[in-house]
Amino acid sequence: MSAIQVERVWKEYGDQIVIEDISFEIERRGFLMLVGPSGCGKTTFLRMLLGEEAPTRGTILIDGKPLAAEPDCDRGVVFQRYSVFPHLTALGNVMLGAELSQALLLGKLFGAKRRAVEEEARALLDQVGLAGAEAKYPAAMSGGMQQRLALAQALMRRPKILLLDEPFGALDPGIRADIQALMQRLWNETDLTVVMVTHDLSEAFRLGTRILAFERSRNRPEERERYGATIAKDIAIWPPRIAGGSKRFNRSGRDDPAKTGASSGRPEVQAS
Amino acid sequence: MSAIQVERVWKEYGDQIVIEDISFEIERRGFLMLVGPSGCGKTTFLRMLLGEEAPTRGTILIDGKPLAAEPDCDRGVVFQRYSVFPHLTALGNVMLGAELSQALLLGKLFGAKRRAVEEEARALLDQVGLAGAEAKYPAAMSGGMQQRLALAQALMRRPKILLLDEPFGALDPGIRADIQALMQRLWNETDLTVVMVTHDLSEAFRLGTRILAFERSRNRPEERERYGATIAKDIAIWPPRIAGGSKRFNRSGRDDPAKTGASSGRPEVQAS
Amino acid sequence: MRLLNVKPTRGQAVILAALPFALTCAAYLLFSHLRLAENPNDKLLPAVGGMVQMVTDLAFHPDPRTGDYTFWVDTAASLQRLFIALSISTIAALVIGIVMGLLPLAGALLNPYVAVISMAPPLALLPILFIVMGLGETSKITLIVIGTFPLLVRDLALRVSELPREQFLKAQTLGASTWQIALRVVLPQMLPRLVDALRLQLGPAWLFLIAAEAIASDSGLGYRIFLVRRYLAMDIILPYVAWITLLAFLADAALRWLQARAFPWFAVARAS
Amino acid sequence: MRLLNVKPTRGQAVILAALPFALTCAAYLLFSHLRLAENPNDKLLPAVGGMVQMVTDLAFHPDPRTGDYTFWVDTAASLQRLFIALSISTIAALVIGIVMGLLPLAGALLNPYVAVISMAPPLALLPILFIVMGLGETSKITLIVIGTFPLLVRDLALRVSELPREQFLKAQTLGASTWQIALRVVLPQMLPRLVDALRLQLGPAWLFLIAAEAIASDSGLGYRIFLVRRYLAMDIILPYVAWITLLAFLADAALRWLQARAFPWFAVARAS
Amino acid sequence: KKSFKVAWSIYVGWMPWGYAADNGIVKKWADKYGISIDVKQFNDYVESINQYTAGAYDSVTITNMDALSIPSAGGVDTTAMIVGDFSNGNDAVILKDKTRLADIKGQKVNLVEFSVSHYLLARALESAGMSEKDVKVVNTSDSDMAAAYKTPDVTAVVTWNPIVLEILKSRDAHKVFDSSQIPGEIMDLMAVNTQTLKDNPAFGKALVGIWYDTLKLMLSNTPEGKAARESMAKASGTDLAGFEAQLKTTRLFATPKEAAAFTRSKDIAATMNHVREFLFAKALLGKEAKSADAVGIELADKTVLGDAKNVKLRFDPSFMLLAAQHKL
Ligand SMILES: Nc1ncnc2c1ncn2[C@@H]1O[C@H](COP(=O)(O)OP(=O)(O)OP(=O)(O)O)[C@@H](O)[C@H]1O
Ligand SMILES: Nc1ncnc2c1ncn2[C@@H]1O[C@H](COP(=O)(O)OP(=O)(O)OP(=O)(O)O)[C@@H](O)[C@H]1O
Ligand SMILES: [Mg+2]
Ligand SMILES: [Mg+2]
Repeated sequence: MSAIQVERVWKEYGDQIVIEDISFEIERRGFLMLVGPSGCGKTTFLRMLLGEEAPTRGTILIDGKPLAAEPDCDRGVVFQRYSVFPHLTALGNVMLGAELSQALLLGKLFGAKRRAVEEEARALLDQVGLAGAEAKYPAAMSGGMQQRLALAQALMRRPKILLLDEPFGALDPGIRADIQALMQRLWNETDLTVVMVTHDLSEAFRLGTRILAFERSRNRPEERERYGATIAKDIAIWPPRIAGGSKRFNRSGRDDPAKTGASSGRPEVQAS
Repeated sequence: MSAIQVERVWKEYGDQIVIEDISFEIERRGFLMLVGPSGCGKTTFLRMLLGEEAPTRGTILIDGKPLAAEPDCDRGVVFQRYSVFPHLTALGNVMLGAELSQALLLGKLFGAKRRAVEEEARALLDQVGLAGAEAKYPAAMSGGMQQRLALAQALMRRPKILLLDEPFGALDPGIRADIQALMQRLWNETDLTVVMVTHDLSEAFRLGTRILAFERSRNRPEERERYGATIAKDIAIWPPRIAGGSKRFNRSGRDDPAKTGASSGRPEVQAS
Repeated sequence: MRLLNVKPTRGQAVILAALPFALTCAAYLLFSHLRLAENPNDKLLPAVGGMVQMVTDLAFHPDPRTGDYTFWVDTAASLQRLFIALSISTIAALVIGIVMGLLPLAGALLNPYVAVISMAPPLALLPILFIVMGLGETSKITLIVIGTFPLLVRDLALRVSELPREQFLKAQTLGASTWQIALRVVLPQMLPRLVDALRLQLGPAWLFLIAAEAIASDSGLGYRIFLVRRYLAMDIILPYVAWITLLAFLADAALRWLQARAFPWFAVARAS
Repeated sequence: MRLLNVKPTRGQAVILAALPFALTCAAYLLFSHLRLAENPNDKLLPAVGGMVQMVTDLAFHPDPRTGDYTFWVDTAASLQRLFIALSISTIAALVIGIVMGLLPLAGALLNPYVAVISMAPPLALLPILFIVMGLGETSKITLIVIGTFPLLVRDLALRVSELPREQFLKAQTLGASTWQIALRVVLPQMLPRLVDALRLQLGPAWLFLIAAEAIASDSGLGYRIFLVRRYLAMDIILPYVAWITLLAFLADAALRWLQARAFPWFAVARAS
Repeated sequence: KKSFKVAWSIYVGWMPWGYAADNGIVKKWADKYGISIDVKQFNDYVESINQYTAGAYDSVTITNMDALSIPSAGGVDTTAMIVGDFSNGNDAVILKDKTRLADIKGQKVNLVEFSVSHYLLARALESAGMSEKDVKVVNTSDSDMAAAYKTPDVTAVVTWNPIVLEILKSRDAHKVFDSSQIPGEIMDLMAVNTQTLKDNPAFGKALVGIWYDTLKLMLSNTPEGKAARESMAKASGTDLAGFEAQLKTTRLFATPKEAAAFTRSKDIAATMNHVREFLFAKALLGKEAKSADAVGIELADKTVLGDAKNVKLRFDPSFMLLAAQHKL
């Protein structure tokens, strides 16, 4: 069964049609790249997948079930900016997901429970190359470190689907390459279906299993409002890239006897 | 004679030595790229060239004369951000330099003088690919457009030296390539010596005539304060790149009979 | 659905917005009715009819003794004082704030003094004020100026110093003198911020106006309120308070409108 | 050198800062001397010796009637009122502001009402307040609360709605409920902003305190000033005004210190 | 009803109330009648009257004129139970650099509008054959009157003590008219809500008891008396000398007998007639008032001035008489 099925989805804001009759499916553990010119509705589409916006017409199914009407912990997300909480340290940011699920009233854990979660979060920070930066606040981190942190934070809740809106768009090229490698490794090692918006075609080809290009078929000013974006190209990467080619990623490291090996494949991290 | 001579320059902030005994010369119409790790003093060095900061020891000569103690219109500058004035339209931003030099009291021109300056500014905006955006405020422009505008604004005063501090660091790769091409063309067509700081080595090799790499020779924490950055590498690009290989650029277009040809070499501009 | 995702429709929003106003009115009517049932001459919560009657009398029937339309004479007197005082303090704050923010020498001279002075309670200084200024309009206007000026000037000096340093450097590379920078770079960017600061000071300005009019006056909204307080004429006080509230609200809305209208670039520049 | 590039040294800055204070003192001494030379009984600008004597009496000699140290009793009474009132209005503003800013329904219900209410002049409402609340501490505290709460709550609601939407979405993908978002995402980010808002309201709070104490009280700094005002006892009024200024200044400094201390992440997050 | 609230404001003729509250005299009398009395000090006289009028207090210190124009005109039936004193020079018209009342013509006069100062001015002008049209009245807060006088553009003020004494310290200040020229017309009362008094005569008795106990102590030539006066001086923000200077211009009725006799004198009718005419002319007797008769005033002999169906102010010497007869 497909992880995500999009069936004849339209999105309109008032009179303006942004997305026009889009249908496609994403298989489980796929890595879908959305590309297209600025303003064509990529972010809008991602927001529908997130549950922040509802389609005007059409349906979106996740694992065969209709999408929840609001964001939940099935779908993780990383934006270009503002994806981490400035008032929490790196460790606090990563722990937050677990704390919220285990402490319904206060959203904060204490004692043994907290220590368990903290250990898990430290391991995850280590996986994304942020070992040593646990006590830093996001404002004291470079853009690349913040995005690594955002990924770790999102993965803590073990989402089935990860939505990324130009997550590396604001990073310098060198740092960008590193974090792309990290992203690919995380996708390989976890049970994730990824949908990622990007402006950078080379990034799309480097990471994706499939590339969808959105485009407005008619783009004259007087038509712009009346016609939305459709899928202009649908490219499957060849040779097919398959997730989990390398060893499965295990976050807590507790039930994996070979845990020291798990992080050995980690590329050198450059904290900028 | 060299355009810029740097002689045994040191810069200290209190106890911290940032730049340690740097000497080199830049020939006229050179395109010097400064690279080096974050925090090694590239911006500090550029600020000394600008006249914002004075060296603690050593001298900097411009065309053989000591550098003025504060910024002036001999040296233009473009920063990564905040290089244009948000309260002026694109046209207003470009005209500003001329208005300031011609109207000492009000800094604003009226009537015929204004029309002459406006014409010049429009031509310059056209050269940097901003024709049509004259009435836009910077906030309504993309990052790439803002940096084009900043270049045009700086060139309006015909500086001898142009200082650039990671001017394209915040731009998307596609847009970056376009504006790099623009920069190269402007350097070819005007009588400019350029000093540019960048994080991006490929950019350095693509544009520069020479690359200086700053580095702290000793970088252990306890030494960091006591030793500043020196020149670790000094690479001349091979084969030598020479400015003005293509036709000379003429801003006002008034004293150049072949003015229509001047802009034909302009690459396609993508307004993001 | 999470409560924070529940958005009222347009119609619901209108109803919700009206609700607290309606409740306030209903509460007034109820308590007024109860008190009047007990003592028909009760002055504390007069019947609405009585208040309307009173306001009509004051607004549309000339005072038999002076021939003035009391309500409008009061309004005009108060608004005039407010307008003159706020004009003086805004203009003074603009000039001095720019000087303090732009020139390090002026900042060093005045910043600490203004910081201390702005903490002094103006009401307690009234006796001295009277003796220096006399009891006429001057002292009322001076009280408002003293009450609003220090905060305005502090705010503006802070805003000037928050302008990116890059702008001053850029202006200098365009050949600008200090005076030209103040005039063409700082002043136009301060005007919309001044509107913000002024909006914040409207409340205090009304307060000082009322306080000054309460002490010595022969017309004005504050004068009337304090005069009739002598015989607990709530049928005048309450409509006057409502009228002051309305005027303050309108002044605030007018300033917002002016800001959006006169400084189209500001809304976007501020948001980013 | 341009005036805006001239920076005072550390020592010069201290001298410059002291200058206006010294001038103020000198002016006082001069005018006081002139007036006293003309009329040794003049009360308006008493000699410094007299004021010191008076304050020493009030502060260090118990009042024969009550055995209290008037100066300290007044200070304690005023500070206590201020503290209780500001605690109430801050806590209430925090809770209601977060609810208004976070829940669209609450915002629709309360935003317009608070916007109008915050424009009402609290001083004009004093008579009603005293009648409803009685004349004890309650009414004085209520006046301060009424005077500061609407602006605090508006400010906070605005700040909550200025938080990037991304944060709320991210929190939801981490499984947070509305309550958890309020508690773990919004509240901690509002606390440092609350300090800013509170600092702005300190001035008005003092004003309302003095006004309330002037009407019905038997101790407090404002009470004393109004009591002796009938006798034009400037030898008490002036030291009291100076003391209030100092207290207000210290309170402001303490809040800034608290903010920097308790919310280390905020300074950087705010700057960016 | 067992607990009662009394509002008093800072004024020379009312300072005993504060002293009585601080020194257990109030408690002594309240305990005697098994009630509790809360005596509350106001800095702002008008506020104390407003509180009383709105029903928050059972009793208030007030002048005869304000009693008629504020609570009575506001429908609150009020009884003047203690006539404590009348102003005998405490209120004055002061001119700067001029020495005759007639010089006031054409000047701006700073005073608290609609207060007894305003009334005094009206009476002064009347005595000199002028009317309010001959001057221009500028409302000025009493607490700032002393400072206002120091400013050049203020040339005429009408005010009361201690401000009068303060202003007269200036060499250019001349008192051209004062309340001693209209003796007995500005009375300082302790007024009680008539209904409350009727239902709780014990409250009235306690108040009278407190008042004359305190007066006796304060006016005695003993060290205790001096200490009491010193304490009152301090509470009103001045020293003993200043306070005694104010007492000099206050005709304090030391005994209940004197006070009751004054209350029952025929002069009261004439005074109240002046007062109500003045208030009516200023439209202070209520919007609906068609004449000065609108609000009825019951005098000590039960005769009624004005509308007998709308009696809202009563002069009642009965409690003072009880005290005089030692029947408390
Ligand atoms: N809440 C909204 N209300 C009205 N119009 C909207 C809204 N959100 C988006 N739009 C419009 O929808 C269109 C698509 O916007 P969207 O942000 O999805 O584009 P995008 O493809 O993500 O562009 P970019 O590459 O610049 O991020 C734009 O024209 C935008 O103006
Ligand atoms: N005004 C200043 N006062 C004190 N120290 C300063 C000042 N300006 C810069 N420095 C210090 O000088 C060093 C060099 O800073 P600079 O900004 O020049 O580095 P950079 O090479 O431009 O780094 P980046 O690549 O991050 O822009 C840093 O350690 C910085 O802390
Ligand atoms: Mg987008
Ligand atoms: Mg730098």
